[in-house]
Amino acid sequence: MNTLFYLAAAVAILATLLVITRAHAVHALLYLIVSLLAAALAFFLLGAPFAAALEVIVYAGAIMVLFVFVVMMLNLGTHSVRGERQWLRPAAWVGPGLLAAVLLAELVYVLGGWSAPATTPAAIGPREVGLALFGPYVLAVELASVMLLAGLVGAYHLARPQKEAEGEA
Amino acid sequence: MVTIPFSHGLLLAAALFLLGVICVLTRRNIIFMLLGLEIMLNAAGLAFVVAGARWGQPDGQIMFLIVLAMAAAEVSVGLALVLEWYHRMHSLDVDQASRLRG
Amino acid sequence: MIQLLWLIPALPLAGFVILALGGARLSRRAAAWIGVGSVGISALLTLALAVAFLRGLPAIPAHIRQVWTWFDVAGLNIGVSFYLDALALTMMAVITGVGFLIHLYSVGYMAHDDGFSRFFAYMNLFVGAMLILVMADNLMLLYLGWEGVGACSYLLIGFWYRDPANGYAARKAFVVTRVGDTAMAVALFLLFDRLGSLQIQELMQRAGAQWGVGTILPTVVALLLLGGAVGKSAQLPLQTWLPDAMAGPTPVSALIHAATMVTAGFYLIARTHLIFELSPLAMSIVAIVGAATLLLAGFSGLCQTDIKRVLAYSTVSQIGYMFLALGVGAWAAATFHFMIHAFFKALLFLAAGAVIHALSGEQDLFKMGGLRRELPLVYLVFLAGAASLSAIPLVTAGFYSKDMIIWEVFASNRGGTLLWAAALAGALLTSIYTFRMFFLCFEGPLRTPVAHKPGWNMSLPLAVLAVLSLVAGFLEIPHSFGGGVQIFSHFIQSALPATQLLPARESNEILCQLASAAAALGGLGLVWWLMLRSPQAGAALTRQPLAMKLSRFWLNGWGFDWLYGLLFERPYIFLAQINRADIVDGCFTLLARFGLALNALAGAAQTGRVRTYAAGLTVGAAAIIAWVVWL
Amino acid sequence: MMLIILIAVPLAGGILAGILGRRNAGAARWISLAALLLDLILALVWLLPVATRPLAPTAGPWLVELRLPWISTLGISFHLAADGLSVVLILLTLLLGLAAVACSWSEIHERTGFFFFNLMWVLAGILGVFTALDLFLFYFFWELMMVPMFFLIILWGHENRVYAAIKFFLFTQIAGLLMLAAIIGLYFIHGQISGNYSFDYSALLGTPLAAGTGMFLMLGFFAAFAVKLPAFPVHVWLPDAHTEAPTAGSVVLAGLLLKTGAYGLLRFVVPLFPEAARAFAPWAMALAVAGIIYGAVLAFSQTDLKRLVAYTSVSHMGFVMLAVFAWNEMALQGALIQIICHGLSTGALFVIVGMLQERMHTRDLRRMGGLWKEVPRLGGFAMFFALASLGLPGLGNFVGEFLILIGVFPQAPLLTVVAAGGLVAASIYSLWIVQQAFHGQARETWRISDLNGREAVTLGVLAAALLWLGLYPQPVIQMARPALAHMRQIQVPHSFPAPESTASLPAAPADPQGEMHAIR
Repeated sequence: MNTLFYLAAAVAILATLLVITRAHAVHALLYLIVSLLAAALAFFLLGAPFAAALEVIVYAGAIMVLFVFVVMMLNLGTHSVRGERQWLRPAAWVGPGLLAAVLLAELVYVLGGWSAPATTPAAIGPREVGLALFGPYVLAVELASVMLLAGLVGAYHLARPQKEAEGEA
Repeated sequence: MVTIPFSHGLLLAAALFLLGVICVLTRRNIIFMLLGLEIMLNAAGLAFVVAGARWGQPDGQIMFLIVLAMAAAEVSVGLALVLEWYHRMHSLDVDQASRLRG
Repeated sequence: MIQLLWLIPALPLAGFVILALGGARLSRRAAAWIGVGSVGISALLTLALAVAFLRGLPAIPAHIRQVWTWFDVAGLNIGVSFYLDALALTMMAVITGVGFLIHLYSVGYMAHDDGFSRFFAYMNLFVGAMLILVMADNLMLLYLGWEGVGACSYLLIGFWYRDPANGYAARKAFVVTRVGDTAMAVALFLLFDRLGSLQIQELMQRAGAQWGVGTILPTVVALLLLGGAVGKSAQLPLQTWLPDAMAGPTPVSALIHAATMVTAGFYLIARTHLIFELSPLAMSIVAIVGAATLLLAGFSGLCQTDIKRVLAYSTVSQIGYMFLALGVGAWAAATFHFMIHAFFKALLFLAAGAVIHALSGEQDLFKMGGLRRELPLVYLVFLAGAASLSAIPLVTAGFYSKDMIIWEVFASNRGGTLLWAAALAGALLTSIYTFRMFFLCFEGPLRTPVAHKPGWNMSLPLAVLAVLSLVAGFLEIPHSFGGGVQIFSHFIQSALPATQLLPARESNEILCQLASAAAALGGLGLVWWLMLRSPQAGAALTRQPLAMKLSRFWLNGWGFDWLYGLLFERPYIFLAQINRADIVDGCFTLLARFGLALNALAGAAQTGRVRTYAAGLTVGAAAIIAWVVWL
Repeated sequence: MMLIILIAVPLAGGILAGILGRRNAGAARWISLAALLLDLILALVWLLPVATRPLAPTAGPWLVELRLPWISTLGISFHLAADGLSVVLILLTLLLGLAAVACSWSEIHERTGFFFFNLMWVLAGILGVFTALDLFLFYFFWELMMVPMFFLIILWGHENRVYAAIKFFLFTQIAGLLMLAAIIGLYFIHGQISGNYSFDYSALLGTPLAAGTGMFLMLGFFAAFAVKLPAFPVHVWLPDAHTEAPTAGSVVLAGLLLKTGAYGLLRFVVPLFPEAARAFAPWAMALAVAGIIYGAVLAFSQTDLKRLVAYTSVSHMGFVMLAVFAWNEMALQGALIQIICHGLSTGALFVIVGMLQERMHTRDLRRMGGLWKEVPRLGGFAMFFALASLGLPGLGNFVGEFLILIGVFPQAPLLTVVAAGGLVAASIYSLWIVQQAFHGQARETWRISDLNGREAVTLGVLAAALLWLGLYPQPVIQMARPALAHMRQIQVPHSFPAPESTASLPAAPADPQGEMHAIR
């Protein structure tokens, strides 16, 4: 089982690496889905089946599809891929890479390095999550719903056709 | 059920998060920047789940749910903005959007 | 009668108000009636008052009448109240009497001027202010009159405002006298601080009681007061404004810059004579200032080409005599000379005005000449005035007053031979420049045609003043002339003390008189010889290089204008100009610039690129983690 | 109640003028004029009899007083009161307010209603400042008068108005915030010592303060008032604000706003911090004298007539500051007279500049000259006010300056002598105005009309007031005497304990007697 977790972790990291290096948006999206599925497996292994399910349904399902739609609507041709290649010169990776390395080193140091006592996490099913969600966290649910409503309204407002109000912004 | 050190889960989250950071910092295409953000959000959610598993409490998963909802809202608004912006600029280059330069 | 004291200054002031408010709506006739009439009634009132006052003498030497309380703050109670004694009465008589004659003369002189009613408004205001000055019971009210006459002098010098030179002369007069006035104001502060009053008689009493002779305080106060006096009376070192003040209309020069205002300095010192007597040093300085000024102005008078400037320098010089007399404690002689000087100097100015009027505004002596036959009346009265100014013995009033000063300078316990010699030299100079002017003006060929002859309203004042300049001297005839007549000094001694004479010198009076007579006649003879008898000798003298250099130097008033321009005027203007934009403002602007620079710096960080901001966030996160972990 | 109505009338008049002025500009003018006239009449009818009545020696300083609870939890009350000093200043405010309305009659064409709204609110704020006795309320009015003034400058000003308005706002606002900090500091210190947290003036009087603290708090107040006054190094906002403001704005600025600074020094700085003020006095007096000379020299060099007059304000108000820190009766009376007369004479000079600008569309002295021939009446008035400004005896300014100098002399003879030198400089710039504008040769041909009836009445009233104050200032002196005497007494009975023992003192302020007076 432990091997499975480390395997999933390796897949997730590898897929993510591929996501950030692709020039074609659709390729990147597909790798991201792989990465998310790996993460979902990790969730399951950590005793969070509900979260794993949501990861697959919402993240890999809904959100990524949204991305796909948008990429389709933008109708990015080969010229955008060529532009993408131009932007992705090796020099562009040096700075962010170094920065990330420094941060990673710090985090590793903070988290106490590689060797630490192993523990077995307790499994927490959908029932407990549901009870907590509509018990003490009901306010957070309300907040999330308001946020989603705002997202809905905002997305609608931004994306509606507005020929007449071209100069507004 | 696995038996691994708690920190390993968190290290995975950190690694994913930093890959997201690299994506945001490196890519000029706004779609890829959004993807980077998604990666980071997902990593944060992973960290919450790991922490929740460590203490055997549902709170971690609840925070993951909140992050999820936020990611959904963010993506919907963000992508709408991308569409609108692309209509105006005919480009996805985020560096062209620098009108706020001081 | 004494109750009506307040009416005397009030009438000319009322005249001013009517003329100022009426402005151009009044006809010339009405303006003239109001202007001349108000001063005339004042003069009549003064006459009546004099009779009443003389009747009260010697029992009541002074009257005080309060009109209202000006202000009353913290022990400083200043009333608008008037003080009448022999000194004030003499001044009032001269101001209203001579003032009335000059007003009358002005009706003719200014007849064709645009600003006719404005002229009379200013003149009336001046007479009112001058009366307040001499009648003031306290130094505060005196100061009001003092500055008031200064303002009128400013307004009238600049009366013909379209010429910027006139404006400059007017401002110069005001500012230079203001320097003196400020010294006087400081004297007032000091007096009130130490003696707790500004009421003149009270001050004199307290000063005598509290301050010892020769201590520092009375000297300081006296010198500050002297500062005011030299400003107003155009004495050294503030004499520079008076010759320029001749830019005003000639009646103004006669009234303000000869007869009345410029003698305010003399009046101030006479009024506060007790303080001066407490300080022998200040007295000596007054005498020295007077002697120096009379010589300096005498030399300058020798070289002037403008008839009014000759008279201006002679005024400065004659007031120098008054100061000299004050400095040696010859109070009565100074007052007497003030009165006689007012007569003959007003006469000379008015006669000069008649000449200028006749020649359509020509003031250059070298363009005059031969007017004896053209303007016989003016010739006669000018001769009377010139004789009186030169102190031609026995027949002129000027002789009696000036001789009194010269003698008392010699004989007073504060006087001295050196001062006496200066006075005598001054008499010689006076005679020379006076008759030089007279001969240039009236003898020789006619150089400019005569355009106007003076009318009755100009001739009458001339005649009256000419008579006064000749006969007024008989009020005071020296002892040596068979006992003499001392009407004036007896009268004035109710207000001012008698001169302290050294007994050892009293026997020399007749010799001294012979000397001054010789100086006057010698000067006349010298001029007559150089100009009329053998003009070649005169011309040869003026062609000497040294003479030409000196003449240019004296023409410009010994270079005082140049010096003050260098020391005060130009540095002030320079400082003001260089700082026009306000250096302090610059400092604050610098502060603002600094803020802007910071803004630019911070603004440079705002690249507008999302990725840069994200990088910033990341670096910040790394830094914060590092800080938390390792520090 | 009277005081509230006095403040409310211009507020209401301003609102009414603002509303009706949108339709009809004339209505706004007439309403403003009527409101101010009404206010003036009310003030004369209500306040003057009270102020001229002889006071019983045991009575407190306040002739009229009103105290309503406002925010009681913080110790803030709506406390208005007037003593003789306030009454004089209220009358001055209303008189100059009328002059300001009269001189903007034909000058303002745009947004007339809003203009008069702002003008009236500035005046109301000033009235409030002169009567507020609660420090919080005082600060409220202090800000109330500033914001409309800002609008007056920025909306109806001349060429460089935005710069000037922002400069004005920055200077006064920063200084005002320093004062607010000092007010709050005083509030807490007083509250800690006495247990009674209150913003009330009479309660705060006599708060024992350690020397250093007192100095800091005093400087906070001093900063606000010195900027408003304006004192020497912080005067720089004034020339710009004056130059750019519309005529009415300049009149109100010079005539009234600056006076609030002087009033603040009189009412707050010295009474609240007697020890600190005494320690600071030599510096303040030196600054004052520097301002007198500096302002006068700079005035002479200006070519913009309005700027010139603005710098004369710096010079004249230096005298007031000199007097306040001398703090004896003579100097204070002089300061009051100077405050009034400077308001009248400088206000009138600004009105004259405004009239010239309205006719000639320039304020440049280099383009004027020889105007006397065209506008003799205006020239006559200009001459009159220039002479007043240089301190000619017989006009009010002289009385003020003379009393100040004679009062200051015993305390600082040398400074007095230097300040007296300012009189010479004053004569230089004043006569320069007349020479450059009205005398001399005309540099350009101007065809302009002389004063009309409204303008002549405006200037005539101001001139008459100056003449009256110059010849018979006694009523004003009489009216202010008890007020000044009370203010001067405030500091006398306090002998401050040594700083180290202050902390252990029990609550009571040092003078229960004075306290009782103040509250009644």
